[in-house]
Amino acid sequence: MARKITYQQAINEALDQEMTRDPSVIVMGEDVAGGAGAPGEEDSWGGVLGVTKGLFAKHPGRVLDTPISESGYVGAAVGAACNGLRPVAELMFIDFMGVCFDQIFNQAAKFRYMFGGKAKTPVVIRAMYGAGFRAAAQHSQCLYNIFTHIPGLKVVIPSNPYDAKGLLIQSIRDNDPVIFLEHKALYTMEGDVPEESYVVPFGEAAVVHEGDDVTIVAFGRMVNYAKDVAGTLRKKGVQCDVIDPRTTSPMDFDTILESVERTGRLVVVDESHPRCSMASDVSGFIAQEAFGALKAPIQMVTAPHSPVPFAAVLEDLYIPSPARIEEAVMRVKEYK
Amino acid sequence: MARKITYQQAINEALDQEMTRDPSVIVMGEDVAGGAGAPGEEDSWGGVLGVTKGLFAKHPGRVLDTPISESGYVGAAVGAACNGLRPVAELMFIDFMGVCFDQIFNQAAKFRYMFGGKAKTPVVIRAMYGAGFRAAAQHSQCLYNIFTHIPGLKVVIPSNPYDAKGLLIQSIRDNDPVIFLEHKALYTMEGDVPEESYVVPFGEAAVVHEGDDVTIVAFGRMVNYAKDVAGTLRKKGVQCDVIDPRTTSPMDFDTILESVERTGRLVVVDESHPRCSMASDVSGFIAQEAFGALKAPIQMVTAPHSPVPFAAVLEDLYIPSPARIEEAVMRVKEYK
Amino acid sequence: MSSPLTREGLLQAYRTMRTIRDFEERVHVDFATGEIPGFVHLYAGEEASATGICMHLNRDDYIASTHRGHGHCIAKGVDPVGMMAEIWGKRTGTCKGKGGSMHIADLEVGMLGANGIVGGGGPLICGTALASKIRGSNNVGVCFFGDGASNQGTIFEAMNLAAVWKLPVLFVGENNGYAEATSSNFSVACENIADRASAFGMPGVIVDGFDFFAVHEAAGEAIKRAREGGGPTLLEVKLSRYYGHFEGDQQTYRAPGEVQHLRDTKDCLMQFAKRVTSRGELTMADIEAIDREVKAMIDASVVKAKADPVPLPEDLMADIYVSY
Amino acid sequence: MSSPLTREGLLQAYRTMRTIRDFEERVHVDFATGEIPGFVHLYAGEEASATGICMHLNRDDYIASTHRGHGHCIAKGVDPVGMMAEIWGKRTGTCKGKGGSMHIADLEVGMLGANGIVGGGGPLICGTALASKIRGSNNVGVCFFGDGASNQGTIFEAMNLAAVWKLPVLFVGENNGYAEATSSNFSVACENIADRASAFGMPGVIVDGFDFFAVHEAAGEAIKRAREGGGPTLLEVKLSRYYGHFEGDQQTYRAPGEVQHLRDTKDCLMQFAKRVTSRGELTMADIEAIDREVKAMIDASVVKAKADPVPLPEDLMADIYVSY
Ligand SMILES: Cc1ncc(C[n+]2csc(CCOP(=O)(O)OP(=O)(O)O)c2C)c(N)n1
Ligand SMILES: Cc1ncc(C[n+]2csc(CCOP(=O)(O)OP(=O)(O)O)c2C)c(N)n1
Ligand SMILES: [Mg+2]
Ligand SMILES: [Mg+2]
Repeated sequence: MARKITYQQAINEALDQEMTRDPSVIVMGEDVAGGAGAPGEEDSWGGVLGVTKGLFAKHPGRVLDTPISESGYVGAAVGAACNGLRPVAELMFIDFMGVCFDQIFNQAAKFRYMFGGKAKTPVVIRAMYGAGFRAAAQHSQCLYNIFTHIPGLKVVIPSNPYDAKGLLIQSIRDNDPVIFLEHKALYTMEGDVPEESYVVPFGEAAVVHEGDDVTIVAFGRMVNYAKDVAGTLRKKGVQCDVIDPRTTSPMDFDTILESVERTGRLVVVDESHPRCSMASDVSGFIAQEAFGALKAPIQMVTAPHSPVPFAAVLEDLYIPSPARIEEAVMRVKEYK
Repeated sequence: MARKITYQQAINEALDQEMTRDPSVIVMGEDVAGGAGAPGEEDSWGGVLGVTKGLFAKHPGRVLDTPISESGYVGAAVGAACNGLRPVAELMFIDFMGVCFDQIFNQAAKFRYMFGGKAKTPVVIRAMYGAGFRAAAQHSQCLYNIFTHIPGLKVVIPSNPYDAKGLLIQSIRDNDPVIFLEHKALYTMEGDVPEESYVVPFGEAAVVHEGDDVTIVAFGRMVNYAKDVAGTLRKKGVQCDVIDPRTTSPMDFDTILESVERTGRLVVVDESHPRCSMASDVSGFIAQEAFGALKAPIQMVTAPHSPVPFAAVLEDLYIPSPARIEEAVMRVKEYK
Repeated sequence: MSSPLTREGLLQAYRTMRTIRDFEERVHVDFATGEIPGFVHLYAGEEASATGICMHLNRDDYIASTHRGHGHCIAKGVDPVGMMAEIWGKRTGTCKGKGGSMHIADLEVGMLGANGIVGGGGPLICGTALASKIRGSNNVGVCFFGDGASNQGTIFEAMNLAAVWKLPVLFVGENNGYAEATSSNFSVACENIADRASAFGMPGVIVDGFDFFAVHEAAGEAIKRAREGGGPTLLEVKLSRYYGHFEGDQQTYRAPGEVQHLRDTKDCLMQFAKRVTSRGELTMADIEAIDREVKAMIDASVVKAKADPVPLPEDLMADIYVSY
Repeated sequence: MSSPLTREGLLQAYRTMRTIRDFEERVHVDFATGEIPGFVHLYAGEEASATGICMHLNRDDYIASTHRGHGHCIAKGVDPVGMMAEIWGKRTGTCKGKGGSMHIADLEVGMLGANGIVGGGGPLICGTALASKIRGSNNVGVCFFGDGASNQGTIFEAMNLAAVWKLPVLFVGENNGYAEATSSNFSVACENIADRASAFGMPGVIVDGFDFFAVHEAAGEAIKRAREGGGPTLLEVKLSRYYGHFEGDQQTYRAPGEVQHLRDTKDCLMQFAKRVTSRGELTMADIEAIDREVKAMIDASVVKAKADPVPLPEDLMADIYVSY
């Protein structure tokens, strides 16, 4: 367990190991095979940020470049899943869901139900999400709340390399459609990742920091911010549980409930816009299910109700900061 | 004010009056002009349920049939709005947003911000939503929470004919992109509607029933259910505020806050699936902003986390019922 | 033109077309009484298309269908008795009453679903065909879509993708002249849907959809080519629907007498019967036997559907996920 | 072939192409130092396309652009000084620093935006053209898109819609051979993008994108036809980008020497200068004067962009809505 690799390498390794283990796993997307038909080097790109690099040569015929036709190839992945494959389709940036959402939410997500339980649609849709790259309004969104809303989908948001590998392997083996979201700012994050194959089960939150004063629930990249804040606050005498749900659908509400029943204080940290977000989802749930335990108002720390701005100074204001998380924790801690 | 017309007629009248008043208003969508190129009667259809019927003859050249290309014509409406028109595009069923969402959430919604305040995009996208027609999983969804999440969009959900007319006129005159959602089960609802033109402003909730015991916030068709329940409960000695936000973006949180501060008890009724819904949005907000006033757990009454089933017996179970609303109100009322 | 069909094949073709016709006529009648819920789009008049094409398919070949899917289902081998129960919203239905007319699917016989989303099937069928190709089988996929759907981005993308990946797919543009009330003369910017094939480097073929034999032959060639690795084809079938867009449609957008004229002069069942009897390939007795048999089966399916149980409350939350 | 351009026109054409080139070369240099944030896609090499086309447009004509939008912006009249500030993320930028390279827009000069979504501009331009048509003006809309984008459903739908509505639109498929690392030989299932025109009942024209005069002439005809009510045209411009897909791209997918060869033999600025000087239409002195002038302007734009203020905190929540 001593080997350190990056989040990006962990994802590549998960794909590689599953493709090796199971010939029904295929990978498709724009440039994931490195750029089909081009005259230069083979496997030149490996997806836009190189995440799939090397798979093309190792798994001939099973890593497929596509035209820029997201409805076409995401839908093809869904259809292939109905016919015995386990496709992993890469939708580069989750922001592009708007050109192919139908194939995800009306087709893949609903087949099993509409067809009376007779369909099985084991498709994984991988995409980057999140702000911090100065990539502006159309390449920086979270949008996981939208997928979480849709019955029939599962939604996975790993916050570190270990989870990225284990959750991706689980996603591929899972028999339901999975939206697998990778925070672009985490690709270079290093962490301990076993070389062998393993799964992280869905619907099991990780408690990444423990304490009895305040519960912090955070998602994706925000888990790391929350953990840092909890570390700082520990020194100041404030003890936080930091819960990383890891999957938002299914969602491990039990772990959150158990923690809030102990702490009575909740902060939810979500990089999304605030309205109908995961922040409101968790807050609403707790306000219904753990009201008796609550000793302070729930605090939601989110991005604002604005598109993601381009300029660095604005984007840095946009993203929930450790300072804002700390402030929210102190606010609920000190509430009488 | 004595004239009674239906919700459907109110919408038609709003379109007609605005088209008469302002030549820059146009209407486009599938069959909204009655079926272009067909050999039979002109203006045969007026949209799939006849809502736009009659506009074609009254406003020559400004009611346009389209091919089945939702990205194409919804995007065209957005582009036309940037070039001086006020288009009203009909997206038949909101369930079809999956084939054209990009033009709505990445284009229309973000232009003004991305372009540094230099764009104005006065486009209205009308669509039917909601369950109850035995129309099954792909023609019965709500999805308004998805649009509410997106900064740059406004979202309107009229619950009665009066609001339908006034809110649609406001939507057309509004200078931002508006998603205008019509519950298909309300089209035949009758109500008092003034003949003259008027607007219902955005971001102003209507309190449709008053009482100091419990606050009920409901959306769209559910407002009518909640009002009925409040009427029944009044006779049983339980007094409810019933709040119809009318627009979910902007959202009149102040009226809800004021009410909950008085009642201390909140039920939110939302026909959507539960996760990241309007129900959780309102609940989360109140758990943050009115914690001190709350005397009971918030109760969310929603549809389940399942696609909309076809069979009548299942669909009737799926839709939040007056009985479930009443039960929730009694639960928070009796909470000690 | 000589028919490559055996007597068995001819009987099967007629039986399938007759089953579709009677199924649809019966749904039409029962819908009018208010007993059938939801949106129902009938395939009557278009039987030769689904039948002529699906006769070339095996169980492991897939089709993707449309909102007007009953005919495709029956031609691909979905049990009409289960379909009738589904349309009536019964627990014994093909989809346990949870899908309804617009979502009948039976993956066991390679029927990937009617579809409530116009154009939804194009991408999906590329996927089943891709799976067949990767597995090295010679199975094919057939995507049915309408003239209206031919303007949907998903259909264009699917045609390009199928060509780029050289997938064994047959795209079948069923041009019945209307998308709801809108004419295909208006909505399709080129003369024929088949003209679009060249935009995707594939053959485009036009065929008379009232003529079973013409459809059967053209589809046979294209499907053979697909099975042999020759890639996709776009087949435009010109035909007509006999009923409204959906049940309840008054059809005032159509020319007076338009449908009656087609029924009288071009009906696919009539033409088929005339041809096979005049050539002595089948007898009137053969035809009438099938007519009787099918009628009895459809009648029985309705009796059963009416009597069948509705779904149970626990079905509401069943089969959303394989596991959750 | 005689040029219909006046001396003023030729000077303007060269100045525009030179401005685009220098702008892009300078962004390339400054990006490498790490000072420019975000994703930047350069148009260098493709200048003749934007320039030859936009010279036919007025302020009230619209263009819709792509992620590779700087050239289209400059050719349509967006101020390069504001653009440079935008790319540097400054408050003085065309979009107040909130859009960046992928979202530069200036509706006042008919520039409807670069676009971070491939194919996003197709539907939009149908809308501006529809508005022009409904108002009874003779303004047109031009949609630029790449070979990769030509496979996107939105572009197909837009072409059909423009044809069905007979809109004054020019679709410009800038085929530079690659979509990111993927070759257009792979992704476009037919031979040429222009071959797709017939699927939408419109003329399709192919033109050499290194030759300003060829582009100018072909675009002129199509735009004239559009203004006169003749409907849309699809113009394919064959060209090449000199830099990577975005800045940072190592371009190992390209053939060695591919770009250098094009720069040496086909460069649009070089060809233009050679032609106009050899014909005596302009002198080398004219050319050099423009080169100096443009260089000074671009240098100054960078000096200014560096010195300009960044956005203020209150800008974060400004201009989301007109009113809320
Ligand atoms: C994406 C989408 N847009 C619109 C509709 C509504 N709709 C259902 S069927 C139909 C017409 C389809 O016409 P066509 O493709 O010609 O098939 P036909 O009904 O003639 O068989 C329309 C517009 C839909 N279901 N899905
Ligand atoms: C909908 C969508 N899909 C994918 C991308 C990622 N992407 C950005 S540019 C590009 C390639 C575009 O190629 P082409 O249209 O040929 O334009 P070029 O870059 O060659 O100018 C891709 C795939 C995107 N921005 N939007
Ligand atoms: Mg049709
Ligand atoms: Mg290109």
